[in-house]
Amino acid sequence: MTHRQVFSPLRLTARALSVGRGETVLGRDIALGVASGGGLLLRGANGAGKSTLLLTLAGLLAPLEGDVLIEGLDEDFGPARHYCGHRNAVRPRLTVGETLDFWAAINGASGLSTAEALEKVGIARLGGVDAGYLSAGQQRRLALARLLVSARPVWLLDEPTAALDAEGHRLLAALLRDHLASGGLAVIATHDDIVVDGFETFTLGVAA
Amino acid sequence: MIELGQHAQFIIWAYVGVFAGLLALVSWTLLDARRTQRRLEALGDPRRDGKS
Amino acid sequence: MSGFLAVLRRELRLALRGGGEVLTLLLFFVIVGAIVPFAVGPDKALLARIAPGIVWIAAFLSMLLGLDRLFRPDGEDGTLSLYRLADLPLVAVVAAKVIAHWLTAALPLIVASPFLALLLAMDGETLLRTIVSLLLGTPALAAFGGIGAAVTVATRRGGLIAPILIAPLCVPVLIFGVGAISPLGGPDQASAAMLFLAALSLMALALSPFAAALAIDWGED
Amino acid sequence: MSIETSPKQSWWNRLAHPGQFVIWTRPFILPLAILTAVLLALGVWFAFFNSPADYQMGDTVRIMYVHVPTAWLSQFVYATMAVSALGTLVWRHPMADVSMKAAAPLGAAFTAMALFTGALWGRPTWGTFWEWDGRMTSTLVMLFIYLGIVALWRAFDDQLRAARVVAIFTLVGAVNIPIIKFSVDWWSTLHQPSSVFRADGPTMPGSILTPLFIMFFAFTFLFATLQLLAMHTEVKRRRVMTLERRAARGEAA
Repeated sequence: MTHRQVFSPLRLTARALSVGRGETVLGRDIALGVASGGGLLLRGANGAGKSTLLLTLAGLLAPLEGDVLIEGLDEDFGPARHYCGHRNAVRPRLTVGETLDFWAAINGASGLSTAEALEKVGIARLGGVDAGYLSAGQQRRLALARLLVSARPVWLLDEPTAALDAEGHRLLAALLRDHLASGGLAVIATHDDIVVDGFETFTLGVAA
Repeated sequence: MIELGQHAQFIIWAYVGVFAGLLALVSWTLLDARRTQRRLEALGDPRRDGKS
Repeated sequence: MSGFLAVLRRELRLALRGGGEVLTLLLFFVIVGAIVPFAVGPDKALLARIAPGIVWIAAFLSMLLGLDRLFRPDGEDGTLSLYRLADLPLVAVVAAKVIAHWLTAALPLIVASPFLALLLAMDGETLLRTIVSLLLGTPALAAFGGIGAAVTVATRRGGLIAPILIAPLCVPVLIFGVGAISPLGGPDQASAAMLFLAALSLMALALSPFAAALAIDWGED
Repeated sequence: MSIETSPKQSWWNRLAHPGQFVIWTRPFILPLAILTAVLLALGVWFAFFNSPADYQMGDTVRIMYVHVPTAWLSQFVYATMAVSALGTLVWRHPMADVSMKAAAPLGAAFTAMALFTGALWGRPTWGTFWEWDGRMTSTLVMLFIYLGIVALWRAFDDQLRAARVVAIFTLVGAVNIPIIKFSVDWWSTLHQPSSVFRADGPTMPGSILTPLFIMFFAFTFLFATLQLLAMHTEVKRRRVMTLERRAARGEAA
């Protein structure tokens, strides 16, 4: 097993959180908490605000009311959250290896090396290929590999299994087990069922 | 009208232009206000005239 | 620092690789300069007098043209959100992008300006002054361009608005840029203009990354 | 948005709430409008019937009575926008966004009028409608900045997000305006050494100052009235947008 950096125990909590974009409130008085080693599956119909809640938890969207806290994080750890949205943030003209090296340089190369990360997501042989030639599933794996090159405890994934094949699902489950085992936590908005123990479910109704 | 000298036309045009502009500005502001107010009433604003 | 260089390398790689527009911007610069004689006639004396102005207008327009690729592609494929979560502060990312924009949009123009000077019957001494004034002035255009691109990245059709937004802000750069070249006001005026130009570029480069980073943060929020 | 009925709502945050702002400031509109109308009428009467021709400019000084107020307003409106921009960025004051958005078109209109009257004043004085004189040119650049800001407002769908981004650009503009003025003045003295006749010097005799002051206050009050009206409309427009979006999502308001 490659050496994994173990994160200090921490907890992601949201208190009396209401999320939304501009004037429209999508979710009201949301309270949730995820501890180290745990995970949360966000369920809800389309438009129920899953993605907006995830963006708010990631700090990319300001909460309308209430707040999002990460307790137990030592200050000099730097940004602790990884966000992986619908868009893969992959530029066709850059090769797979260059993309991962870039993210390692930007987010700190505190995780696996590029080669190891590509190995983990099963696209090791595509290192030198331009990302434009990758299929949607392979680009999704590249986006997941980005989470591995810099180790951060909190993963916030929006439909990670989109475009992934059966093999991809197994790989993702393995990644999540690894991540939770090393003390990380994850919040995933998805319709598929992620067969990883330690995951609770949180259903988002239409704005209560 | 008093004698405006040989440049009378420019003085007149200046005032006509400015007051036409002001008129347009005022009427546009009033029109916009009334139009928005009517749309607000059409939507059945639950909070009477903007007081929440 | 390594993150800063990584963004710089990535931007340069993207600009120089196949789809990059370094060549198209360069062509646009030369074409704008070359079509002026068709419009105002081939009279060399006239051309020589207005040559510095033409070179600056061509540089100004082609840098405006290259603005849209500064933040919009990152905004569309989600990279911009990830920059906001990166270890590297957004201000550093924006600064690296502005410098990369200058390297890929302004430097090639300066290298190509002798060719344009030839077309516009510009004598050697003026050409030298033009190159120096372009070197001093284009960083300010890149910096203001950064603000224009950042402010319009969150809009749907921002691409058209950025140039008209920052054109008024670039008026001083144009004035001092051309003022530094043509000896209209005599040598001391020209050197004063050169100093103003340098001051303007320094101020713009220092301030614009902060304003642009704020605009991106709150535009995406 | 329910009001938190805290016992003591200080004057400042009571004004902060859009609905409250509309109620508080509505009684001011009518008196302001009447005052403006009176001042305008008085100003025009003074301008035409009760002031002598200037010994140098002759009768064209009467154009000054409209040119100076509009030119002053083009600066003053931008100052209000810059202060509102600070209000938006620093204190997140919701009414600051509204006042910034309401002021932009007004500023553009007054700047256009300043250019129009300046051109008409220039024709008898300089012989041409447009002269690349320092002040006129910087007013022209101001007009482009205003129009750019109006275009930027319209480019955004979500007006709340737009407010802070436009606020940043307004402040960047505010920082650059003195630089633009300086460079344009430097440029105009470079190309035309003859200094232009400075009309609004302090040496104006009393009889010319009175219409100028009256018109000055008339135009400033006019801007205040239109600004208040436009802010009320903007508050209502945001209400309409929220209701329409909520109706579109098929929810009870």
